[in-house]
Amino acid sequence: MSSVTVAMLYMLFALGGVAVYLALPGGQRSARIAGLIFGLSAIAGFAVLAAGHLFGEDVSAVYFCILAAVAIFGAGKVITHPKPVYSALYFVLVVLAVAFLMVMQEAEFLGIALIIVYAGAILVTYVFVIMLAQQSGASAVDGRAREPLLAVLVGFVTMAAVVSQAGHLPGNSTAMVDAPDAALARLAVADGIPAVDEPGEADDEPLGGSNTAQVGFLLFSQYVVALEIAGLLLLLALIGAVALVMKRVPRDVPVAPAPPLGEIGKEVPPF
Amino acid sequence: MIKDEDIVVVEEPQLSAAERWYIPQIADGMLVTLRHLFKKKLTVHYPEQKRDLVVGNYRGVHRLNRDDQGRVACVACFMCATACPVNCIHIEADEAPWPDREKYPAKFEIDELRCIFCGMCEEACPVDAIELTPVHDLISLSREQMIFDKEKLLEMYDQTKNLKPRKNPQITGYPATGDRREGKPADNEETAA
Amino acid sequence: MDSLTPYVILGAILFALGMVGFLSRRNLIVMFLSTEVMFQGVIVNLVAFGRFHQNLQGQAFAVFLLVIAAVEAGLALGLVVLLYRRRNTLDAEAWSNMCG
Amino acid sequence: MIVEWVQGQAQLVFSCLLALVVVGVMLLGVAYSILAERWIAAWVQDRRGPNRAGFFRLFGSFHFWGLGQPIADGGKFFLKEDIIPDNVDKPLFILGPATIFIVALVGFAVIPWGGQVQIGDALLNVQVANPDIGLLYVLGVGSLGVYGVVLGGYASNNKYSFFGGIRATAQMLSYEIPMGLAILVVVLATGQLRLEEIVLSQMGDGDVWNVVRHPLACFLLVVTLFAETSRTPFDMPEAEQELVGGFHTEYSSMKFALFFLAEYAHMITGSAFLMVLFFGGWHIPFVPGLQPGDTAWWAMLLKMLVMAGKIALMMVFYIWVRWTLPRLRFDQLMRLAWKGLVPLGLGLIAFALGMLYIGKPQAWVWTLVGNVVILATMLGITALIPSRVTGRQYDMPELPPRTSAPASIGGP
Repeated sequence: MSSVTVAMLYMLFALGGVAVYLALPGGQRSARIAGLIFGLSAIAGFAVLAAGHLFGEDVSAVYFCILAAVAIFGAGKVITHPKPVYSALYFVLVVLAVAFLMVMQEAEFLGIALIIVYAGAILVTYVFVIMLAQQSGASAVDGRAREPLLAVLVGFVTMAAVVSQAGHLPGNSTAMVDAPDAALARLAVADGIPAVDEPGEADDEPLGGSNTAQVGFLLFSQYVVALEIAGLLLLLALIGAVALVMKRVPRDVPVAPAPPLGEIGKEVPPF
Repeated sequence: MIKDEDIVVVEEPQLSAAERWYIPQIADGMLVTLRHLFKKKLTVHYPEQKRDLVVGNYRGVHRLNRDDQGRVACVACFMCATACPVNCIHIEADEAPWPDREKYPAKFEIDELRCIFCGMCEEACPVDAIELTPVHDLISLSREQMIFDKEKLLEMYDQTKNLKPRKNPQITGYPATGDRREGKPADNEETAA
Repeated sequence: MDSLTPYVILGAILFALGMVGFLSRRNLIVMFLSTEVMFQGVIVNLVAFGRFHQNLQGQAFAVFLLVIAAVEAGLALGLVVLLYRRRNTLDAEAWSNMCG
Repeated sequence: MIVEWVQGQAQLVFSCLLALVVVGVMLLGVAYSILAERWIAAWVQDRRGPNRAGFFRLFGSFHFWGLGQPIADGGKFFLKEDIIPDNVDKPLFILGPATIFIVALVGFAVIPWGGQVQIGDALLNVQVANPDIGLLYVLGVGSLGVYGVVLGGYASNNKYSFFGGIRATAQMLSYEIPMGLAILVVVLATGQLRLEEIVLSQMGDGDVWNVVRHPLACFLLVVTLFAETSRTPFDMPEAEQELVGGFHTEYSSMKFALFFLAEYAHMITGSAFLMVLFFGGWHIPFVPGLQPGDTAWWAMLLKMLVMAGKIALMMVFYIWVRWTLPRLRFDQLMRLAWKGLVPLGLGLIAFALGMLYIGKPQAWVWTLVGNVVILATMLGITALIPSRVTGRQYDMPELPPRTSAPASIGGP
């Protein structure tokens, strides 16, 4: 990356930071609208930069720009929307965008797994809990952010710090630019894993050479212990979740008594 | 006070393993519905195909009977309008053009939407001129069409006289009593109201 | 598309946005949602690295990440339900008091 | 130049055409399955059902047995007033029906309709898309289906709708697990994720349909499909007697129609999926024209017809079950899923893995024997556990000990 690009990226981050700060719940309506506009322009700037960087490679660059923009927009909405249900739904948007990015990178299995696990199970559970715990739309909890300025500072400085190192990635070293294929082949051999283009020994692969088969082969050959541990972890989490929630917990705070008949429909204080 | 020995402890039936998977019940139910799927249907294709009316004295749409000379049998006595609990009968009487009775209905209207088909008019009629027919498909496109006038009621008689013959055909006229000239229209209206 | 940089930047942005959300929101559920956004950033990076190296280890790691995310969601939501039952609120600041 | 490009992209063009045809036919199929539902409902109840609506008066008083009914219904739905209540969450209220309908439609992209067809020199797949992950795609799309119901229920700002949404979430999450297990059994047996390959694996020499190999898995999939489409006996989310209409209580006009049509679209997708996995898709044994080698255009049409016929049969089964079985209570529903179907699915998976380990995943005689053994084991285990059918025992106080034989049932 040229230094100009990096500088522009930092400027976009600053703009994005201001946007998130303005859009976090608690501010005026006008501030939130300004935050939305700033955020959209920052995303557009990022998309344009990425498009410029990737220009001429192939058509998937366009998809990348669109999907990345959607993912970032969704993530911004997740953290700034005052209603938790909308947060969860925007997160579904993020998951879908990321899943399509996976499919674009020939990781079809992971893309679909993301959709099934995240969008199909985890997020539904989130929505379920939100609906259980918070039936009446936005509450006072979501109306105000906690230390928004510091949070935004920390977050975006982290982002900038990570990105400042992106310039040193091997993908941008001259060796890679000069002979990408050779370098990639060297890396692949060093990893000791059959590359995507050359599937391993045919007799070991009952499922053919699809991405799913290869990931499965890798998981069940090299990472089989880790996989078992992951399964055990899931089981433990299942038991733990059941054990946590099954207990009858005494309430610290008494539930608000039912209002007298005349006051039904008026606002009831939380406790 | 319920005594202990009166308490009947009903044990819940223990289900077998198959029954707890709902399998025999489901199979039974599916067979029942399958049998009904091919059974003869109880309903009929209604407007083309009509069921015989089981109830002979069904109280449907009204009709105004004709006497043996084809005249309207009503003598405009207002008994039916008086008896009507919902005031759906509107009669305007006039001097009868025929010698055997004093009055006849110049106008005879029944609001069939208002009518509750109680049959009181039929009970009240001294000459059995108004009767309820077994006709039950009372339909129209507007409220106005549901106000049956004399012609329509007579037409109902023509349509249904074979279905349900007139109860007492021998009563055809109303015996003239006293001075035929004394009845004033104002009185009639009062009675009708 | 072999260039890694855009993916790394996208991952960083998602991660940082999730972090901002985790730090600044007060609703427990939204805080956990923010951690899931951070997971997304990491997954994007892992898959991009794997693709860059022409192997599948990135994807295998991402599968494990999915497992962790599922575990986290299950336990975290269980905890949220528990905490909500106790205090009748989802506010994280209701628990900032350490007196027990 | 365009012509050459089109020739180069024959599969793409064919897929687009097929997608158009399939979506059109499916929308028509949805409309007519509603008519079929009403007919069968009527016949089961000894009535005649809708038999009036014909096509204008072109043919005198001939009624076409009521075949014009769906068109009339559709017109009615379009013309009704579309009410959005004041207190609803408006964006989500609109998003709900849109989501559920889109999800129901896109699942169709990977269903194989008729093997391959020879057009010119090109050998084309009669399938809109044939990705590596066809099966996973169907699962993924299916798992998104719950959002429509949940959003509709949440956005309506109505207690009953809300309960419907909550129930739908719990139900669909629970039944996705046995569904995944049942599908996994097929994947283990055939070693394929491409739906077309799964169909082909059921028709070689000595091969049989998967339903013969794995009848229990088929049963599991059928049951879970009923639950996923929330059809009776699993129509908890919309239970009329308890929840008015559940998640669609507040909906009217086209939005309600979308919910209504999406239910049938889901059913059609699910039926197609079941047919592909367990009933050989477009294949019927020993019938010429329906074998994988037949690639003439008429064979394609015949295969599509067979597939449609199988789907129609499954739809009739759906409807037949609906008008037979009463609704389960919610705790029974959950218990059936977690204590009945999930262990059954796990047993089937273990068995299929064992068959894979000894290298005979396709030996249908042995899989059949194994299925019988598993069924017997499940029934045996069930028989050992004391029956708690009604759930009433949980909160009952101790009954007084019976002192003497009851005098009479009626009492004084």
